[in-house]
Amino acid sequence: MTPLHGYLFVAALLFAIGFAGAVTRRNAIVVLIGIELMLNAANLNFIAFWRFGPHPDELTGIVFVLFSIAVAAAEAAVGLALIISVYRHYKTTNVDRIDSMRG
Amino acid sequence: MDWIARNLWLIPVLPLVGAGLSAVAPRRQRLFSAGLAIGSMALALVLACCAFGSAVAHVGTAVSRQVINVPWFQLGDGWVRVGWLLDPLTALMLVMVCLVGLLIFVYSVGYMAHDENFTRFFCFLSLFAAAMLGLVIANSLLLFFICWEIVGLTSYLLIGFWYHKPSAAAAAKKAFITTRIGDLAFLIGIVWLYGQSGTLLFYDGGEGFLETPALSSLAGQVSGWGIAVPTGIALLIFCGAVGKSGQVPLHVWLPDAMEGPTPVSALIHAATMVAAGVFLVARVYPLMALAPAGHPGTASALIVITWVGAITAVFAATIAVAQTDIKRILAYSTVSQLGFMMMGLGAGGVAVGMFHLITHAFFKALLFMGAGSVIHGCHEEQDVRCMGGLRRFMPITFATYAIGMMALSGVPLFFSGFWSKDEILHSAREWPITHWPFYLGMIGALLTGFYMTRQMCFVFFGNCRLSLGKTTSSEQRTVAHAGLPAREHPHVELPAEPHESPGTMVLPLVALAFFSVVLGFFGTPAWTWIQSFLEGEHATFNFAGLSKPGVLPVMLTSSIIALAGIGLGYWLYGREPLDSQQLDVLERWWPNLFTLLRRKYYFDEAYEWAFVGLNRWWAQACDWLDRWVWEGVVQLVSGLVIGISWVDRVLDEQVVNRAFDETCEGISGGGRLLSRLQNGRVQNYLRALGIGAAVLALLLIWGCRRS
Amino acid sequence: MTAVFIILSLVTVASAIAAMTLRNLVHCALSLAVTFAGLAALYLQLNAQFVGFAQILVYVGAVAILIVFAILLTRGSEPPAEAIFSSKWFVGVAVASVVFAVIAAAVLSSRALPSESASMPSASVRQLGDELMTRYILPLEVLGLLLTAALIGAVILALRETANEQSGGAK
Amino acid sequence: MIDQIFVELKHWLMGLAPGQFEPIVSGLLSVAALILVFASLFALTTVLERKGLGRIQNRYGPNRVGPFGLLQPAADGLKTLTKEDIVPYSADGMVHFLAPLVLLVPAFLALAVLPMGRNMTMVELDAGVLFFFAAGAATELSVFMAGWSSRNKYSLLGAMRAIAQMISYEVPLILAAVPAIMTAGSLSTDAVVAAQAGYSGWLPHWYVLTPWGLAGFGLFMIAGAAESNRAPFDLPEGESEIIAGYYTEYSGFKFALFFLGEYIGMFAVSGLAITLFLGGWQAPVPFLQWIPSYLWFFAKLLGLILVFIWVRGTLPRLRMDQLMAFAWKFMLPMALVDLFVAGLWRFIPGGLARWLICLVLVAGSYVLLARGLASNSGVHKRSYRYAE
Repeated sequence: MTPLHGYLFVAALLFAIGFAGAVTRRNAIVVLIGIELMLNAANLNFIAFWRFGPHPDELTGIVFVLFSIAVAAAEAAVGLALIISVYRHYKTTNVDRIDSMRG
Repeated sequence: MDWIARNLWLIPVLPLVGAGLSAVAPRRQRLFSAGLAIGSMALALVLACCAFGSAVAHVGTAVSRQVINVPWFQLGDGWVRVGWLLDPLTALMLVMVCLVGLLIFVYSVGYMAHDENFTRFFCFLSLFAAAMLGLVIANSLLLFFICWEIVGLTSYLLIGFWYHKPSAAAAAKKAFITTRIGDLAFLIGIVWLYGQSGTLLFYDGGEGFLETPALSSLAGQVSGWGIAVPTGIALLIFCGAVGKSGQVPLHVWLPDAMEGPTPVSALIHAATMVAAGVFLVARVYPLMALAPAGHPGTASALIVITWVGAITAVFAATIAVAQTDIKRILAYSTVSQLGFMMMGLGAGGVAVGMFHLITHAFFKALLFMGAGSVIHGCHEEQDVRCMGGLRRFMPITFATYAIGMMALSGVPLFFSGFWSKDEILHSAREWPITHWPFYLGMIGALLTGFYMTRQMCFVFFGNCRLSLGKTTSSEQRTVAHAGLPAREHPHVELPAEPHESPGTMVLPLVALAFFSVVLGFFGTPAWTWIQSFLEGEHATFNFAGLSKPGVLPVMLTSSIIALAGIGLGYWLYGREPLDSQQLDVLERWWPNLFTLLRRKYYFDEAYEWAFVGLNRWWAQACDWLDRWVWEGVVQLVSGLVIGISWVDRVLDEQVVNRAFDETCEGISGGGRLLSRLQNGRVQNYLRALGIGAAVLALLLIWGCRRS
Repeated sequence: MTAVFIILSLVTVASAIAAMTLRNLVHCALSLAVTFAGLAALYLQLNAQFVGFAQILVYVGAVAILIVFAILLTRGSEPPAEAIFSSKWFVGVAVASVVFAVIAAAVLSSRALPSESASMPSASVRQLGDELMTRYILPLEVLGLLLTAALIGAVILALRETANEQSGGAK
Repeated sequence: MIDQIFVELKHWLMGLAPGQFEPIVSGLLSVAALILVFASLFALTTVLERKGLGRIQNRYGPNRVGPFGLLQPAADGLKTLTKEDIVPYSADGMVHFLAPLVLLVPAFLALAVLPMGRNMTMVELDAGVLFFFAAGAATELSVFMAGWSSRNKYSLLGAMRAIAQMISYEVPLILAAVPAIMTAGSLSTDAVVAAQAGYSGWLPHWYVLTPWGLAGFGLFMIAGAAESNRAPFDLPEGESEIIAGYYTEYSGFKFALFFLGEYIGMFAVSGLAITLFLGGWQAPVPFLQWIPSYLWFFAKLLGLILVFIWVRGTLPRLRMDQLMAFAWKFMLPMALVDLFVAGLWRFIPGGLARWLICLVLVAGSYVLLARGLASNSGVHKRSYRYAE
């Protein structure tokens, strides 16, 4: 098992944890936290591949992660604003109860 | 080519920038707005003087006409090009427009001082000046037309400046629509011209349509209706001039346009915009004067122009005799003088008409501004019957007004109007076709002297009838404007005495009076400087010009006629003090004729009867047709449709609907089944997403293994 | 596979698990901050200095604070009385496990992965700046636009209902 | 020789250790020195501040313990160590315990990248300035932890105020640093100091001596004061309103740690300001270069600390809305203008014209922004609305 495998393994673990949390937790904020974790796991993959990949002089991995961090920040801001406005409307952040879009 | 010719576009752009800036200025920035307008106009005047100097310097040389054209946009295969040109005609008009405009701007500062929409006023004025200057320098009929329309728009905006007055709003609409009739013909003319010659540039190094090759090719063409093409185009373009310059029969809007503020009347409806029609004819004069091939002699377009001008000159003068509104008298006088100009253009050529245009611009602006000063001093009184004796209260206004009046009436030797009108009469006398325009012009000149004297007597002489008139008029005003916001000047108290106007209003008057006198000496038969300048020759000082055949007799006759008109007017109105209650002298003598004149030959009523009546008749005819013919057809069709639809319904309900219902129920049942999946819980979706991703990844891995 | 890596990844994964399972939301957020910090340390381990510091600056300094604010604004700082996991939590966990298993299998079984690279690549800030300003200039600008849009969007989202409530309250 | 005495000492000590432990020994030595120096500087500053404030307020300040009261910090330290550590009953124990640590550790970490003398940068990082700001970002979290875990309304309010203030002022802080970084062309603190080396006549090439540098320095110091919750930006701990803000519920040694953390934060910000704008450890005039570089650094640091104390003793505390308006309506646009001017400076050829243009731009925008701020939040009569 090379270091790259280790990093990929950790990333997969983080991704799975984030996914499990996003799928099982009731609170919308924790769901968002889970999604952030998944994003970060992907970022870790990018960095790891950049570091151990065949073309480390190309900074694609790093630049991608930088952009991803910025996009994630925007996503977090908008997501949390959404949660707050949903909370104002429904007086709850429980995603099980916010289901007025059901068919 | 001089730098000024290359940068001639700056002249209209300066006021345009001023207009744009004051459009965004807040309402309270009065000083900024006025300063901007006057400053930009002054700069434009400086540039115009440079242009004038350049034009003077080039007189008689090969490059007397400096043209710059730039491509504007692509149309079909070619480029539509626009541009500007600098020739004596342009230079003269530029200086005139800038100078008069600047003086009127200064005058407006005083006149509009109390108006709350001061900045808007100056914005419109600047825009007008920009469009007018653009029109003057335009070297393309298209650009000319664009500026022409902007000028019309600003005229509309400024006539309706006090739009809360219903009469002003109506006058603005009337002006706009009436001139549009002429402009439509103008536009058709432009399109026809473009179709025939393929260019709208005036001069383009031999390619423009006013230059010999294009003209000679135009001259040979005859349209389908037997009219020579150049004549047709010229007449259509002339229609535009008729509308803009208030010639019969489209003159009705100009007197009504006096609803606008007086500076507007002076600038737009006396000095510049209405002269644009005359300028248009002067500009395309080679086209107007183009005789169809095979028929040498005077072009038929010019004959029409001369006749229209002559008729307008007399016609408007007769109406002016019977008017009582100080500005309306001047408005009809303007129409009459424009007729003179047209007559001069038709009979004598560019120089004759333009000379009168320039002199008229100065003294008519002077008269209007004097009238504005009178109105201002008399606290918004406009009825001449209610004025009187103002000579004592407003000495400067009186003096300058008298100069303007004498210039307009053609008092001999020392006033510019005499020389320019004399020139026109002389050329009418020389006209080979007929002498009728000359006689009409003589009558017009007589009437001019008469009605101006009448107005002077009413306004400045006699005893002051203002107090009497004021009570009635202020009562009328309170009735008429009850509930409306304060209009021109929010004067609450009415000072007892008329007063002289402030310096910003008096100074332009003096300046204009000066020009009204001096300009005449540039165009005497002895020293035909302006005429020579326009024709691109050097003028020489030569007293022999006076003794040319026909010059002195005409001068003598016109002097006698003018003095006779003035004398007649004084004899009728000036001998004894007038009373605002008593009937007009003429009315006592010929009541019917006087009423006819006072009602402007019932022109408005005739239009009302003719066009509105026609419209009504047409509407009634349509209504009858609709009621009795189409109604039956419609009934028949609808019965048929009802029958068919009954059959259809039976078919529909029994056959189609049942099948459709079955299908729908099936579909909606399926949908209901599927919507169970859509239970609104985001985590379910996420779960499904996860399963899907996992399955896809598995498939991928499996696929990789196999390959 | 150094000791540092093992420690860091253990801390990261443990705090991630804590962030997903703790009852008190503020504790979740704080654990998340630890996870972010651990990830930043992993980036530093991978020689990606700039990204590591940016990760701390953005995630620990901004996103974590943002989440904390959201928790306080939605009254989430008190642990809820009801269950924190949804009723079908086992399904979720099962799906997550399947996902993890698939990814792990893919990682472990892949032969295409390069082994330890001999060179120690480094991304100096200057290199990174050059890349961002030349090759990636367009994405950078687009990102600026996106951030502006997100800023405005977030403000509007959070504002709108308040205005309504206030107007409702005034009646 | 005397300039490098500490560097050589460290190398000598490292040489004593076995080869494979060298990095660890080096780190330990540096950390020990850092903690020692800055902790004693903290002690010195407390007594300086108390005496200085005393002088400003026309009283003596500490003067009982030791000569001139110089041993006062030692007495205070003893007192805090021996005091009972009180944790509120309903507090979140773990978070309550961790908060001061989370505050202190990043504050010390931030000091690591400051060049305190020639060759005396503890950690030479390619992205040193970024590291500094990243470390500073962690303080906000610790403030929240302290405020939230105390289960006290005053603490929570203080924490929220502090976080809002820190987030608001972090933006101008970083933006004010960017011009210097941009001009030096590097995020490394050493490179920034090196870029300010050299003299024109007697004038050093410090960034503070350019129009944009002066403005940037001012902005940076103001934002730094707000970042470290110093007066006049000490709303989060305004005693008259919310007792002691987020550390109301701390006592004893934890309280001392908070205190220490705040001061270390102040030293760190001042140190970065020195590095970015005041030429780091460089001497201000060429003929004083014989004085060791670290002495220059600490002299400048002491000078800035005195400025902080002076400002604290002089200016009244801001209101919350004034604080926010100042950050967003003045600091941020001013920092952006400064950034622009620095870019302009780079592209205009040198000379008096460049100076004048940049000065006019900076001063003009300063005047305009200040007037806008003054017209918006002018001091006027306030009408109080009572509960309806």
